[in-house]
Amino acid sequence: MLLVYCPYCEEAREEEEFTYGGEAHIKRPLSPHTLTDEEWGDYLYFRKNPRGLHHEMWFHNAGCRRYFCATRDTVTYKILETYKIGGPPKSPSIPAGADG
Amino acid sequence: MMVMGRVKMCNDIKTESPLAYFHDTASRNSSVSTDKNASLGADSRVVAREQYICSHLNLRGDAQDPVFVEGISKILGMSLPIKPGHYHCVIGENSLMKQSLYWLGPDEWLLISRQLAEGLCTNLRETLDAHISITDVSGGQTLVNLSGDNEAIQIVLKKSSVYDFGVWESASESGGRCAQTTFGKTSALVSNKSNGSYDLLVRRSFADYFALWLLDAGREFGISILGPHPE
Amino acid sequence: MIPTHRAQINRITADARIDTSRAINFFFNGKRYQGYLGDTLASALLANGVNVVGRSFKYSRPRGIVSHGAEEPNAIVQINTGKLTIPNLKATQVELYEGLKANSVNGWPNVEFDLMSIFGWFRRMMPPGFYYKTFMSPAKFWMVYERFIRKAAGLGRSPMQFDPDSYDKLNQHTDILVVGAGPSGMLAAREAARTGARVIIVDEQNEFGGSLLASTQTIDGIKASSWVKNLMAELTKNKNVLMLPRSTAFGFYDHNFVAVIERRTDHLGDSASGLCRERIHRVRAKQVILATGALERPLVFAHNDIPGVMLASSVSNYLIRYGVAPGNRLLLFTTNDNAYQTAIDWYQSGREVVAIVDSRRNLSGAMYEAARKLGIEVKSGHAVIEAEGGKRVCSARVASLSRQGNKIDGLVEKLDCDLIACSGGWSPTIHLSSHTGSKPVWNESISGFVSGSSREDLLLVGACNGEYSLTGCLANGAEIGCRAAESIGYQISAIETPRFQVDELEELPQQTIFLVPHDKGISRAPSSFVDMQLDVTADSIEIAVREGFESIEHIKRYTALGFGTDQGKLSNVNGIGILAQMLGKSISEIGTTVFRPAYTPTTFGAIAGRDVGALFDPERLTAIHRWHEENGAKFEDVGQWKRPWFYPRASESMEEAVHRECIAVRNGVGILDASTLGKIDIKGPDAAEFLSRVYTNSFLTLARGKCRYGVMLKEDGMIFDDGVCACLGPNHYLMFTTTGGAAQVLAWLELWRQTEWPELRVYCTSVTDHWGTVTLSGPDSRRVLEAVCAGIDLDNDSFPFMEWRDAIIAGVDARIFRISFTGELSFEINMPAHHARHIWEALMDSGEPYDITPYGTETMHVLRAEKGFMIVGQDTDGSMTPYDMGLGWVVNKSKEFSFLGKRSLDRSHMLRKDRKQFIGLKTIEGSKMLPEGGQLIFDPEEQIPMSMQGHVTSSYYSPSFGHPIALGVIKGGFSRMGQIVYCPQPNGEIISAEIVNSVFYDGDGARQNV
Amino acid sequence: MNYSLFACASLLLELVYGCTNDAFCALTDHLKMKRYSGFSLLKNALNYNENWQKVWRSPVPKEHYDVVVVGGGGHGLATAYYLAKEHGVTDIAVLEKGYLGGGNTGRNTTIIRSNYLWDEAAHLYELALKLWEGLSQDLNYNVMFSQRGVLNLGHNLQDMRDIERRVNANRLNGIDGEVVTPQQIKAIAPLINISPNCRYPILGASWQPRGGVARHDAVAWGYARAADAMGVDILQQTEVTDISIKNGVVVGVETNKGFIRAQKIACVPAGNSGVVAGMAGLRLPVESRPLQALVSEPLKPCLDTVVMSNAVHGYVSQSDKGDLVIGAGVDGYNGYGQRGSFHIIEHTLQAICELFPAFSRVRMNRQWGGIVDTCPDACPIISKTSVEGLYFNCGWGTGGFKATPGSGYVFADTVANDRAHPLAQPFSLNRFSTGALIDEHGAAGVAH
Repeated sequence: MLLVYCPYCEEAREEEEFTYGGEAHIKRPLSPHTLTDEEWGDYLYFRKNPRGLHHEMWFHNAGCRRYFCATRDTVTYKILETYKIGGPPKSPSIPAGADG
Repeated sequence: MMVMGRVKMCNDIKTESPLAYFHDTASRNSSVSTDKNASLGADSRVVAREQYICSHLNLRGDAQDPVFVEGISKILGMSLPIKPGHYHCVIGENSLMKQSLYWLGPDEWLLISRQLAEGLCTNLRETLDAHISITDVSGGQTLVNLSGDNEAIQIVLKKSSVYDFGVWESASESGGRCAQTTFGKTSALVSNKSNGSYDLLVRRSFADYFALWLLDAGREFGISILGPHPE
Repeated sequence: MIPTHRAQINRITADARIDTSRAINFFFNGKRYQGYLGDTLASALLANGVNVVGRSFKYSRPRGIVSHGAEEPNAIVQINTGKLTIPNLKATQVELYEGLKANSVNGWPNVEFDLMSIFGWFRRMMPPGFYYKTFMSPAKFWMVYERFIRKAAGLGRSPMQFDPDSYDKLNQHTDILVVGAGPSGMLAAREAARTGARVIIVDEQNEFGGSLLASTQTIDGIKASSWVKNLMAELTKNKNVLMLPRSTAFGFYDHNFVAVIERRTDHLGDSASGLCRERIHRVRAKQVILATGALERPLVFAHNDIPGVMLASSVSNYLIRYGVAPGNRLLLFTTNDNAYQTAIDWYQSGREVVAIVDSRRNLSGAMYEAARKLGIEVKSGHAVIEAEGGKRVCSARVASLSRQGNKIDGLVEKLDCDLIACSGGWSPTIHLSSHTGSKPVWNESISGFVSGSSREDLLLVGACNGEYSLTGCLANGAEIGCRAAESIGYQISAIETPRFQVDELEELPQQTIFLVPHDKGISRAPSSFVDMQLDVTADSIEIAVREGFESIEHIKRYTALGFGTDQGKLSNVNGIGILAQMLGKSISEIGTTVFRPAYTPTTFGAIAGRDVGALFDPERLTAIHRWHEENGAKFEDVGQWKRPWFYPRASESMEEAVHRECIAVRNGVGILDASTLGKIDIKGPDAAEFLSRVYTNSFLTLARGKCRYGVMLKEDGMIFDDGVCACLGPNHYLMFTTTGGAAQVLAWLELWRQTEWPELRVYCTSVTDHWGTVTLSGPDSRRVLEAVCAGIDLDNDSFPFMEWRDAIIAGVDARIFRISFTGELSFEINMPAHHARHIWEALMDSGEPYDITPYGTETMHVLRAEKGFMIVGQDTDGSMTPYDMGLGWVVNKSKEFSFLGKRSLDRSHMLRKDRKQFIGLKTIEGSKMLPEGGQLIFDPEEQIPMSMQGHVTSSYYSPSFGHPIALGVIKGGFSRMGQIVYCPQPNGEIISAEIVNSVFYDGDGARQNV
Repeated sequence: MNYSLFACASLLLELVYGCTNDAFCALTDHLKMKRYSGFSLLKNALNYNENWQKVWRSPVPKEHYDVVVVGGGGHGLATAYYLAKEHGVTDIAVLEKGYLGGGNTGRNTTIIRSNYLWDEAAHLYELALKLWEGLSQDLNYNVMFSQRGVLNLGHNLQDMRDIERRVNANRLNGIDGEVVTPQQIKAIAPLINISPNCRYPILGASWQPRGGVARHDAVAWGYARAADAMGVDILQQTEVTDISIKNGVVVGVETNKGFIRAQKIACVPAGNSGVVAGMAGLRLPVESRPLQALVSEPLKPCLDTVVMSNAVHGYVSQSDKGDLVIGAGVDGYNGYGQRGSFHIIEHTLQAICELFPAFSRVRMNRQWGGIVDTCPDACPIISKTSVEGLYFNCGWGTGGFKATPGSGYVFADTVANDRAHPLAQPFSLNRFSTGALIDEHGAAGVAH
């Protein structure tokens, strides 16, 4: 039962107000047609799914209706930080060059 | 003339508030205390009253853009609440001047006003030369004021919403706190008022569910759900 | 009138916490008894000398009350009858009320005389896991065996009727939650609240005080119970404190979320109507203080399950708290000093203490001396190795024990007694901290598991932290209360931490004994019960080990140890200890099983809360709903919406009504409430670019006043939603979505707008609820509209198909779209929803001369099927591309930006010729109707498994044609026009149909274009 | 009533049918273990149960195995068993980081059915169901497969279309099933509420009589015992920490007990598949999610079938012990914590109280969570990989338990022959680039 700090509402809110938005910092390829089927499939379906720190998106569905990012430990479920879209996380293991 | 939330206006144009159907149904079912004349005495520790149909405008714009921020305050005579979870309001000299402006998101606000939506929209659109969006959503939502015994109200809110209203400072004449959060299995914009009551804003299609929920949550306090006050 | 069965023979009128002036009548197994206000069912039964309260699960052995709380394994009862019945309550937790009816859950014909107990003789044929080893032959006979086995299963009976009670929930937010209102919990709460912190303190019992309720001690010179009263008064006065008795914290979830259940009416009996029965407090706390105390550990010896063997602390509890002496001649069997108090309490109540049997040698110390001073015999270095008796203990076999406590090294003597109180030490109640994933750690010095570190913000205090002295608990409670408040930012005053004067004797170290030896060895001795509820014996653990099960999880699962409704509160540690002993390992090496919520069983209805019945899920209603109801509509659930399905007149069947409605639209005029369609207002300089990225077709060229049909794909290329989008003005669009897709589409648009393309200047706002939508459809629709519409010309030249206009309808500002889902001349009218019924009624009035006919979703579906229009989710299933659906014309691949899903359309599987494609189907035998969901094959002679080629997605009787039509998808369908497919039916019949174009009606679209 | 009665009954029946060792040993010839039967119980009872054999050995790991199976859950143990039984490969180690069956095998709601929509999935699950039907005898271990039938309820018109479509497809695939009316549902499960006035009334259901439930732990133990008897080394508390690969070929696995060389490595690590794949430098299209379940206190029999509802999100059966076994939905977020959020449990019990209002006063005894590895199309991956000698069987999501024998069977075949078993072909990894996904969300849904 997570308590999530919404960086837009600037408050910790209950999990029921949010929906999970999947892995963060996945950049949509700029020229999809230059990609092989494998590369495109990788973008579509393959996720890091780490056991540990995970950068992920959350949508404040019942609140400000904003997407934002969280760095969460997938084992302890502790949320180290949440940050606005476009902002880089403070915590480690960000993909190089990712900007949201 | 007001008929249980359904207002007959000039030209015989029927206007129905989102809770009109609920009031209609309830008035046929005497077990539910919703009549506005029902005693608000010992039995009703909480009263929910739907507000008169107002103009509801959804405003979008860039809070960093002075054209937008200053433009809004000039036109509306009140400043844009930039701080998350706050609303501003003006009482005005007459009821037509009464309006409130709620923070909904970092680029989104809700204006509730007694002025006609159309005029307001045009005025805002024409005055603000910026990337903004002003959308009339008056038909899609309704405001319900929850008043009465504070302890009872707090319990009704705790039953209904996961939000912690206990951390709010009291509201003043010029504004207070607001939060969009869950309400039963739907959502609501909840705000506190200077008289200790709370305003709940719900979507039209969920209004009946909302009323049923409220009735159930407030049953132990003998809740009354009333139609709009004729002004 | 049933006579009161027995007097309260075991009631002593000491200074107990019961109200002897208020007698309460109750029934147990059909017999009438009397107890007092303040009694639990268990204390009242003991007062009345009821020995056997149940029969064991596996061997049908008679069982009595062992404990006085949540840990009780034996006294499981069914309360009430009929729709108010509650299965599986523990008698130790049931408060007595007038007229209470309780029954044992096992035993036939009754618990006193259970015929089934003769099968207990065969217990050796039922070692752990015996069912895995048999019932396998003859093959296929398991179902027969199982039928009998199931008959033996279960404890109580499920209610068979609707639950008349209601339940609710409160979302509580607090600074500090204190679980347990014993001495340390109450002090922690007081100290925390003094700092100004918000505090909630909960306790599962009916009154606060915990162990002090059964204590003869004094604190600061006043009686423990008075001390509790004073503290209660102080807490009650503090507005920051919420006190919840009869409230169990049953689960500790992530981020300091604790679920608490408050029992509000059960103790009131029938007089309780009006209140909700139970209430769940969903508590989010910044700090949680666990002051949950400790549970006494029983000793495992032969026939330790005979009624009359009880926990020492429970004997004291019944004596002091309830004024009940559950026997006459007490034998105390202990491994520690603490339990001596029970013998002293018993002695002081004036009953006989046969002896104290203490496993330890060379006794000394204050407790020992105190007992000796009273003249109580203490047999040091001895153990009760076997209890004797049938339905009640009559004697104990006592023998001298080796120093380690694992062997008998002397003669066995027999001591007559009718009550054996035993104590093997204490186990801290760390269940809640364990819920957070914290691994319990074995603490040798207290011989119990304590909580390991937890990722949650929680503090343990008092006995659940291994602090057993009252002085220590009080000091600990006060200190932790302050510390908790300080940790979340409250200032603690400089006042020195309180000190307490307690009359308490020092205790010496205990001995740890998990399994008391017997002169015969485990496998041949009478059974020693570890888990009484599930009849797990010490020898069954030995057998499991012999068979190679060594992990404690395996032992638990193989023997069922700890799987009962008590969750092994009394048995887990002994089981672990016995396993360690058998494997020659340390307790730490064995570890524990994981405790799971619920700490004690929790009512389904309470967890469900208020979201049942009418409130199970919101019913979304349109602004015209009332009219539909008044006019007899039947409704269909579409997502959360209630949509009019059809409007039967008088005695019409559904078929007749739909037929009439269809004909009316085709030949005259019909009216549909389409308000449920999703509507999204899209505005901004980049709105057209944004739309072109999310739709398959381009919107850059759409001029003001015009509408365009669009299809939206997920990134995998599959159809996600469709609808019309209109250009309202410069940089301003209105998007229609399907009824079911509205919320997802908006979230989808926001996802891309906010996360991937923040540079696009565009805003999306839901206006679904703002606009009511009424569709007029049919050749007469223009005439109907004309009568009430002002401001615009409605003729086809001024207002052609796929355009929209502002207009005034019946005096109300509205927007009219010329779009059609029926294929007929149609006007889709949007108006602010508070005027929707006004306009609907105005149109009904102006349509009267044309016999305007309201139609529902069924008719809409028939008419659109005649036109070959797909419905997303019915004709598509998440595996269909726009090409598969014959919508290639909506896909603009030359757009500069690679729209969402475009790349996926080029993957190899998408290019296959044998993809399923959307086609029409016409049955060969004209009147035959294909069933929706029917599978289609090419070769009706084929053996099963058949090669399925596709299936029927939509099928209707078409009133326009006078025969059924169907839509479906079929492999390579576009190139199979005219071919015959077969649809085999469950009854063996095979319906054959011809593959035809999906558009049956008005192929060139002339009728909608007039 | 009481268990002893049935021990005796069993003994009698086995006597009557003459089902002694001789009669059935043909079935278990390949197993060099002492057979279990009513007689064995009697014989051991007379010896105070002092002579029971170990169910499996606790061997010292060898330096090398032909096949190392990573993951000692039901699927991994079944893979080892069928490798030995069907392919004669017995030089196998099954590595389990905790204890056998300690993952999802022991945490699920034990529902077994094969009424999947798409041919590919239906054939695979039907193979599994056929194997279930003879599994107790095959393993000489009673897995208590109880074919009490499975109802999948429909609550709206589209549900019913989907049910018709699925049942028709099942029928033509040779899988039993029919569409039943609310009245028929009521006859099968009398406590169910078929009132048309519910928020989402029950309009009908699919009914698969051959479906049912089994005893989850017994599956792991039965496979382990039988595999062990054929020489498979079962290594518990042995955690794989790395996979060693040289020139694109597997070399072996690093474990907390030392390095173990292997010709082939067959990975069946369920919720941890992403982590194990990472050791081989592979990525998988799986996400690990918490999946929760709960049981009530034991009740006298009141529900003799399995009831599932995707639309109101809940499913329930009653175990032989009397517990109502209830499954919840998958939590919204990724997680390896074997626990989920409370509101999921609340929602599930709302659904159960809607379907069975009488259960409202029944109490939840225990709730827990597992970690399921979910694929985008709710179908598993049974595949060779780009690394020679490395195979993956994962992504079962919520559907793993029921597939156990089938999964082990086709995966063993795939590993033994180094090519996909025909039934495994559609479940290869390359479907995520070709787009040939098998979208079973409808049949898998939240339901298991």
